[in-house]
Amino acid sequence: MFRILLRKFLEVFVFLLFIMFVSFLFIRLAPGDPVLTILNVDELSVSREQVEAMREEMGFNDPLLIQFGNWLLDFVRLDFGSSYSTGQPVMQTLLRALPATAELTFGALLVMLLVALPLGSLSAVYRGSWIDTLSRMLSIVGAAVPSFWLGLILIDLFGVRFGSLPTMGRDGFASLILPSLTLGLAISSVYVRLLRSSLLDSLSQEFVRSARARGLSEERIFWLHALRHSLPPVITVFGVSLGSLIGGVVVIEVLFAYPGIGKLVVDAIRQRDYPLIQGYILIMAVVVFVVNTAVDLSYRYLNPEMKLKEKEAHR
Amino acid sequence: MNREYTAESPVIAVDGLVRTYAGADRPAVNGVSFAIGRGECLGLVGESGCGKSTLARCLLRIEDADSGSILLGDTDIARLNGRKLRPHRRRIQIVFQNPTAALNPKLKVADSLIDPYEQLGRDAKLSHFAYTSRYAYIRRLLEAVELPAELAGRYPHELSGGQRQRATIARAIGIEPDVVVLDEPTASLDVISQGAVLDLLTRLRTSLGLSYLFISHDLAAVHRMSQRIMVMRGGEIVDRFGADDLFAEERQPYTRELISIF
Amino acid sequence: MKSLPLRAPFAPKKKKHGWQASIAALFALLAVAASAYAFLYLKHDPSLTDLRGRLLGASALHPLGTDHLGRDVLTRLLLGGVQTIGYSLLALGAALIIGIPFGLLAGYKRGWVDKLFMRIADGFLAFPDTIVAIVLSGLLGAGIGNLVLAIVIVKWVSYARLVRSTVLSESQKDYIRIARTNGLSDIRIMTKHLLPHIAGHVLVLVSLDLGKIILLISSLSYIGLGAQPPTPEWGTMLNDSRPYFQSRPELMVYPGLAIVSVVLLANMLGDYLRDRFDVKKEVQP
Amino acid sequence: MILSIEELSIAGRDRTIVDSVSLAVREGEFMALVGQSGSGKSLLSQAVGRLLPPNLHASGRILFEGSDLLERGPREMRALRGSRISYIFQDYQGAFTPFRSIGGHFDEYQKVHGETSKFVRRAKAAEALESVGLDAALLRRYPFQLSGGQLQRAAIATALLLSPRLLIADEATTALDSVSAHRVLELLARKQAETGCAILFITHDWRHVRRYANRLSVMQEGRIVESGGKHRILDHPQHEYTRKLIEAAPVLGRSLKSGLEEERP
Amino acid sequence: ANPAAQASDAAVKNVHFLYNFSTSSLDPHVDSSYVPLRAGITETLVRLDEDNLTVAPWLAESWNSEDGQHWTIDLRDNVTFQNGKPLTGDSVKASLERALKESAAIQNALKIDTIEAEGDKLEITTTQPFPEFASELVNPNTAIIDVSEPDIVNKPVGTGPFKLDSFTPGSKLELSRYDGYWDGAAPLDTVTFSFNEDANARSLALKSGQVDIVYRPEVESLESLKAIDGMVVESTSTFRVHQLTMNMERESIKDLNVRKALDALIDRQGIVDTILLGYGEPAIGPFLPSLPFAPKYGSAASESGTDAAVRYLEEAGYKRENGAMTKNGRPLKLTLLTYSSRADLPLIAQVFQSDAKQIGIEVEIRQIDTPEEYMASNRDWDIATYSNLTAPRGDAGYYLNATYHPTGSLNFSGAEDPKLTAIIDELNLTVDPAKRAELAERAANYVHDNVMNSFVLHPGTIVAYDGRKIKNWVTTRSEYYMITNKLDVM
Ligand SMILES: Nc1ncnc2c1ncn2[C@@H]1O[C@H](COP(=O)(O)OP(=O)(O)OP(=O)(O)O)[C@@H](O)[C@H]1O
Ligand SMILES: Nc1ncnc2c1ncn2[C@@H]1O[C@H](COP(=O)(O)OP(=O)(O)OP(=O)(O)O)[C@@H](O)[C@H]1O
Ligand SMILES: [Mg+2]
Ligand SMILES: [Mg+2]
Repeated sequence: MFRILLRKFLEVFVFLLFIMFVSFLFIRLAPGDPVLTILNVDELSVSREQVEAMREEMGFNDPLLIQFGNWLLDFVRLDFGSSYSTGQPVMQTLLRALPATAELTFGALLVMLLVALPLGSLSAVYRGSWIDTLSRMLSIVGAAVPSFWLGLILIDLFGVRFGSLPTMGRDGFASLILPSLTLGLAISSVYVRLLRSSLLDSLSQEFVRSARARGLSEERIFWLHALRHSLPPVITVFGVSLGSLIGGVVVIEVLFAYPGIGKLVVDAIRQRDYPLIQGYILIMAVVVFVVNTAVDLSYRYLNPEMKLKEKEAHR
Repeated sequence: MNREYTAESPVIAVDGLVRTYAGADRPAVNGVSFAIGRGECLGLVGESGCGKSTLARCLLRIEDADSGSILLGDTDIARLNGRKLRPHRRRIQIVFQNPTAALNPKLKVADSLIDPYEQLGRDAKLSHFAYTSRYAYIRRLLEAVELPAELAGRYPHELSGGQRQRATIARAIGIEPDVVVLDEPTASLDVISQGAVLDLLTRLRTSLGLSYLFISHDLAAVHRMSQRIMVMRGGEIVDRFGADDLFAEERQPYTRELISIF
Repeated sequence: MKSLPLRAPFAPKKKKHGWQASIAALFALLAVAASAYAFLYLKHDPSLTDLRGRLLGASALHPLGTDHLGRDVLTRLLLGGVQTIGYSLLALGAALIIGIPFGLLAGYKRGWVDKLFMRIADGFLAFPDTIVAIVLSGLLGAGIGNLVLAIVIVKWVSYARLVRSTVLSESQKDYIRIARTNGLSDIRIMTKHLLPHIAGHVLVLVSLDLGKIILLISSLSYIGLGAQPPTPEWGTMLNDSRPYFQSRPELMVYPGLAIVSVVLLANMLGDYLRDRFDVKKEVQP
Repeated sequence: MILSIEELSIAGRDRTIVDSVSLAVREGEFMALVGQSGSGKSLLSQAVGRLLPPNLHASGRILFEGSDLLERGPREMRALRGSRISYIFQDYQGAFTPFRSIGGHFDEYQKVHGETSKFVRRAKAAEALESVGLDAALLRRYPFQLSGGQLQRAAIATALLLSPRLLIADEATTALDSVSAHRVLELLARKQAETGCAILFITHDWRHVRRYANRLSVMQEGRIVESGGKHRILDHPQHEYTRKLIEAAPVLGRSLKSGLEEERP
Repeated sequence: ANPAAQASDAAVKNVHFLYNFSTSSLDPHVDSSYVPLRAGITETLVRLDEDNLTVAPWLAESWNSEDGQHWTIDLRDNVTFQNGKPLTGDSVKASLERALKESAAIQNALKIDTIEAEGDKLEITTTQPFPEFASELVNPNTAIIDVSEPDIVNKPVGTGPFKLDSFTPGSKLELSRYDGYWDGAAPLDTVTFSFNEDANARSLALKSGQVDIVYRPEVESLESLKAIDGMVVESTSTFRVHQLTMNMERESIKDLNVRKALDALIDRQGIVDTILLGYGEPAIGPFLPSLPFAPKYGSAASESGTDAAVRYLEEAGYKRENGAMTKNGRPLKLTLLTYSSRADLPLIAQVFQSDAKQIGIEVEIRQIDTPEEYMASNRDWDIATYSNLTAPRGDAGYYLNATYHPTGSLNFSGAEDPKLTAIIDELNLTVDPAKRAELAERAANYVHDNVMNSFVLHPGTIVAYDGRKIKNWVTTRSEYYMITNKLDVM
C-alpha cells in the first residue's frame, strides 16, 4: 500500500516537474518580458540602459536552463516567487482568488446540471419531439453566442430592468447568481447534446429491454440503468473542460467584476508576470491531474469490468 | 505428455493450462492438457460453468493463461504477444458461445465477415472458400451456413439468434484455419439448420483437414462430430475416451450421468 | 420526472431524416451562393471606412446598415463567412486529426502508452490558451497555419479524451477480442471497429465546437493570430460590436445569427451522420 | 385462454417478418413453439410484451386474459410486465445491466414489485439461484463474471421469481448442459404445477418438447404451419416442414436410436 | 448599494464610485493602478494643480533647489496619518525609502541618493542634477504612508480624507471618513470604491442605480444615460495622446514629405467625432494645449486632407500608377502596427488604412500583443498606432526623454536628431520652470516641423454620475484625484 502511494506520489511529482519545466521554457519563449511593466515605462522616464540593466539584474539574460535551475531551487523550497507587478507572494495571491473562482465554477456547474440533465435526458427520451427540437435550438444558440453577450443581456434583464440582482463584485450568494447563470448556460450546450447522444445509445441496449420486461418503471430504468451507462463521455468532457472553466472565465469575471483567478492570470500574461503564470500553471496542473484522475477512477466505478481487468493486469 | 492425450502429429497441443480469474478462489481451468491431430475433432463436454469457455479463450489468447503451454505446430503461443502472435492467428479461429456479443453491433454482417480474410486469409490458398470477389466470398460463406445472402447488408441486431450464430461460424471457417474452437456453435439453431451446419463442418474437416475443438452440451452432436471426447468438471479434464466408447460401461459415473439425462 | 408521462420504449413520434438533410443542404447551398454573389458582384469594398456614414440603419444601399467605421455590414458578413467557416473547419479538422488517433491509441493500448498520453493531455490542459496563442504568434508570427496550430493545441485534448473513454469501455467487449484473434492490426481495429462507436459523441462535440472555435479565432486575432483587420470575420465583427450593445444591438445580432446558423447547420449534419452510425435508430415503417 | 394471438403481423420498413399468425396458450399450459431459425419466433414472443425493437411494428390482436395488449397504455403494460408476464430472452447476456451485480438485479426486481423486506428479498434471491443449480455466492458477482450457462440460469431464476401467469421462455436452455437443462425444466414443470402458470416455450430441442409440452406450434418463414397437441404432431405430422424437422432431430448413439417415441416416466 | 437599505439608513452618507480598472494589491508604492491615491486614502508630497496644470503643494508646503540636485522640502504641520500618528520628516523619509526599496521603477524615476529628515524638513539629494524631481513626486507611487503598519498591501494607512475599512482584491474597497483629515474632514460618511473593467457593465451599473459615479462608461451608451433624468456626463481631455509613430529607419518614412503626407491623411476631427463620439480633442502636437508648455500652432501650420497628402507625395517623387502611389516603379506599401489593449487604436488604424487606400497607398495592418516589446525588437514596420502619456505629472521631461532621446525606452521611431537631442539634454539640466517650458515648447515644435511622429488626438476622460445625488465631483485631467474631501451628496 505504502509503495503504491509512494509510486503514485513520485509519478505526480515527475509529472508536475515536467509540466513546470515545459511551461517555464514556453512562457519565456513568448516575446516580451516583464521589465517594461516593472519599470512602468508607460509613465516613467526610463532609458534603454536602465531597461537592459534591469533585465540583467533580474536574470532574464541568463541561459534558460540556469533560470530554470534557479526557479527549481526555489520550487523545492516551496518558494514560488513573488509577482513582479504587485510584489506579492504568488501562491498567496492565487490562493486568495481561488475560493471565488471555485464558487463561480461550482455555481456554473450547478446551473449546468440543472439545465443539461433535464434537457439532455428529455430530448433523448422524447427523441424527435418538440422538446428535442427545443433543446437542440437552445444548445446551438448556447454554443454560438459569446458569453459576454449573454452576460450583458442578463445584467440588463435582472440588474436593470426587472429585479435588482447584484451585477458586480462578490458579496454573498446573490452576487453569485448572475455570473453562475451566464457561465452555466454557456457551458451547458455541449452537455445537453452529449448526454442526449449517449443516452440514445444506452436506451437501445439490450439490458434496457430486459429491465422493461421486468416491469421496472421508465424512471427507474432511466436513472438507475441507462443514465449510469451514459455517463462516461459526459464525465470525460466535463473533466477536460473543468480546467479551461477555471482559467477561462475571464470574460465573465471582467463583466461581473468577479475577483477570480482568470482575470489575474490574463493580466499576468499580458504583463509577462512569470512567477504568477508559473504558479497558476502549477495549480492548474494539480487541478487537472486530480480531476482527470478522478474521471478515470469514475470509469472504473461505472464499469466494474474495467476495474477487475485492471486488477488482473496488476497481478 | 501422457501418451493418451496426444494425437498423431498434433496440430495443437495444450499442456498444463491453468487460468484463475481475479477474485476467484480456484482456477477456472486447472491443468488441462490435450492434443488434436490434423483433421480430428475433439469433443469437449461438461456441465455449465466448468471452464470450457475459459479454456477456449485461453487457446485463442483472448485471455492469458497463468501457466501452461499451447503448442500450435511447434510454436508455443501461450507467451507470444502482439506482432509475434499475429502470424499464428491465421491457424486458429473461434466461434463464441454468445454470438450477439461476438458481432460488432455497428458493423454490417458483411463487414464483420470479411475481417479474417482481409487480415489473415489473403496469402492463404483457400480451397473451399476461394476468394474471387468480396461479394462472391461473402455470399459463399453465407450459403455455407444456410443464410440468405441479403443478410450481409444487415446489422447484427436485425438478425435472429440463430442467424447470428451462423454468421459467426461462417466467419470462423472462412479462412480455413488449421484449428477451429467451436464453443456451442449450434445451440440456437433449429435441428435442420443444425444438421446442415454440422454436416458442413464435417465435410470441411475431412476435405480440408481442419481440426476442431468442439464444445457442446448436445451429446448427440458431439457424438456425431467427434473422434475423441473429453469430459470436463471443475476446470479439470476428468474423463477422455474415443467417441465410440461413449456408452461403454467403464465410463466415469459423471459421464454416465450426462449421458443418461440426455 | 415522475409526473411526466414517459412514453413506452421508443414510442416515437414520426421522425424522418430526409427533411433535415435537405434543409441542411439547402442552407449550405444558400451560403455558398451568397458568398459567391458577394465575391462576384460586390457593391461595397468591405474595408472601406466612411466615418460620416457609420452606424447607419438598414437602407436600400446598405441592406443591413453600416458598422462602427461605416463599412457595409452585409458585405462584410458575406465575405466574413468564407474566412470564418474556412478557418474554423480547418482548425477543427486538424484538432480531430490529432485528437482521435491519440485517444484511440491511448484507450486501446492502455498501459504505459495510455498513461503517458494522458499525462501529456493533462499537461496541455494546464496551459491557458492565451499563453499558447501568444507564444505561437510571437515565435512563428501571424498566419493561418499558426492559428490552426493554436486551436489544435487548445482543442485536441477534449477529442482525445472523449475518444479514449469510449474506446476504454468498448474494447472490453467480445467483438473486439474476436477482431484481435482475427489478426486485425491495431490500426484496423481502431478504424474499423472502434471508430463507429466514437462517431456519435465526437460529432456532437464537433458540431457545437464549431461555434466556440469561431469565437476563439476572434479572440486569437486580437493578439495577432488569425485574420488581421480589416479582414471581415464573424467573431471579430461580434467583438467589435460590443460597445454598441445598447445603442445598436443588431450589429451583434447579425454575426451572431450567422454563427448560429452555421452551428445549426453543422449540428444537423452531425445529427444526420450520427443517425447513420446509430444503427438501432428508430424508423417507423 | 390466457393468451390468444390473433392475426398478428410484424413488419419492418420494407418487409413483413411475421405474417398473420394466430396462436393461443391456455391457462396452465406448456405450449412449445418450434421452428426454423429466423422464422420469427423471438419477434412473435416479444410482441406479446410490446417489447419489439423500435424499427418493427406489430399489428393484429394480442389478447391477454381477454384484453388486447396492443391497445394498452404504457403504464398498464408496465404493470403486466414482470409480474404477470415474464420473459427469458434468447440473448442471456443482455438480461443483465453490465454494471449491476446479479444480486442487485434480483433485489431491484422484487423491490419494484412490492417486496419491502430486504431480508426476504435476499433470501428469495438465494433460494431462486439455488433452485436453478447455482451457488448463492454468485449473487455478488457481476454479469461478466458468469459463464454463459450460469447467466442463462440466473436469467431463468429472475423470470420465475414472482410466479407470473405467463412465462415466455425464448430458447432458455441453449447454453445449458443436459444435466442443468433437465434440472431447469423440472423446475419449470414444478412451478407450473404449483402456480398454474402458462408457459410459451420456444425451443429447438425436441427432447424438451417431447417431455414437457402439452401443445405445440411449428413456425416457418413467418407463419405457423402447424399447431396442435404434442402427440398428434409428433406422431402424425401433417406439414412437410414439420415432418422434416422431426426427422432431423439428432439421435444419440445406439441406445436411443429408436427412442423418439419413448416417454420417460 | 442597495437602495432599500439606503433609505432605511438615511443617516449614512455614502457614495458608490465605480472605476474602470481593478487591482488585487493596494501597495501604494508598487501598484500602478494608483487606487489608494485615487480613493483618497493616500496623498503625495506635491500634487498637480488641475487649473494651472502646474505642480502644487500638498503634504509638502514648499520645496526648493538651487542646482536641481539638492532639494529641501518643508512639510505641512498639522497632518496626521489615519491611525492618528503625526506626519513627520522621519515618517516621510521611511515612506519614501520603502517606495525606493519596493519599486524599481520609482528608484529609477526619482534618482534619489540620500534622504535626511529633520523635524518637518527633508533634505534630499539626487544622484544627478534632476530639475523635474519635484514634479516626479506627483507620482502616486511616492505617496506617503505610515510604514509601521503591519499590512501595507491590504490595508495601507495614509493621510487622506478616507481610511480603508475593507478591501476585496479585484473587487472593491470600503472606505470611511477620516475625521482628523488636515484639510477638513469630508462630508461623506463612507465611500465604496469598486472596480469593473467592462464598459457596458459599468454603464448598466449606473443605470440600475447600484453605483453613483462611473468612471469611463461605455461611450456608446452615453446617449441612453443622458436620457435618464438628472444624469450628468462630464468629460475632459487627458494628458494622453494617440499618435502615429513613424519608423524613421524605413526608407520611405525617412522622407519628410512622405511623413507629411501621412500626417495630412489623418482625419483627426472625423476620428474624434465618430470613434470617440466627440469625447476628446484633435491633437496637433504631443502636449495637451492647456499645458503651459504646449506650443500654440498657427492654423496654417499644416495642411491636411487627401489633396494635401497627394501633393506631399508628389513632392516626394511619387506618382499614381495603376491606382498605386509609386516611386521608381515601387508602390508605396506600409505596414501599420496596432494593438488591442487600447480599443481606439485598431479603429484609428483601420480608418487610416481605408483613407490611405483612397490615394493609392496600400497599408497592411498587423495586430500585435505587446507593442513596446514588438516595436523595439522588430523593425519591419513603417508606422504604428501608439498611445502615450505626454505629461503625466505636469512636466514634459518624461515624454521627450522617453520618446525622442536616443536612449529613451519608448524611442520607437529611432529618432536620433542631434538638434532635438540637444534641446532635451538642455531641458534635463534646467531648473527654472519658465525656462523649462520654453525648451519643451521648442522640442515640441521641432517634432512637429519634422513630423517625427504624427499626433491624432487627446482622448477624453468621461465620468457619468447621478446629478441629483452627487455634489462637487471634479473630473481631473491627470486622472489622479478622484475621491476628495469635497465630494458630497445632496
Ligand atoms: N430488429 C430487426 N429488424 C429487422 N429484421 C429483424 C429484426 N430482428 C429480427 N429480424 C429478422 O426477423 C426474422 C425473425 O427473427 P426472430 O429473431 O424472430 O427469429 P427466431 O425465430 O427467433 O430465430 P432463432 O431461432 O434463430 O432465434 C429474422 O429473419 C431476422 O433476420
Ligand atoms: N470474468 C470472470 N471473473 C470471474 N469468474 C469468472 C469469469 N468468467 C467466468 N468465470 C467463472 O469461471 C467459471 C468457468 O467459466 P466458463 O465460462 O469457462 O464456463 P463454461 O464451461 O463455458 O460454462 P457454460 O457452459 O455455462 O458456458 C465459471 O464458474 C464462471 O463463473
Ligand atoms: Mg461457456
Ligand atoms: Mg430467436
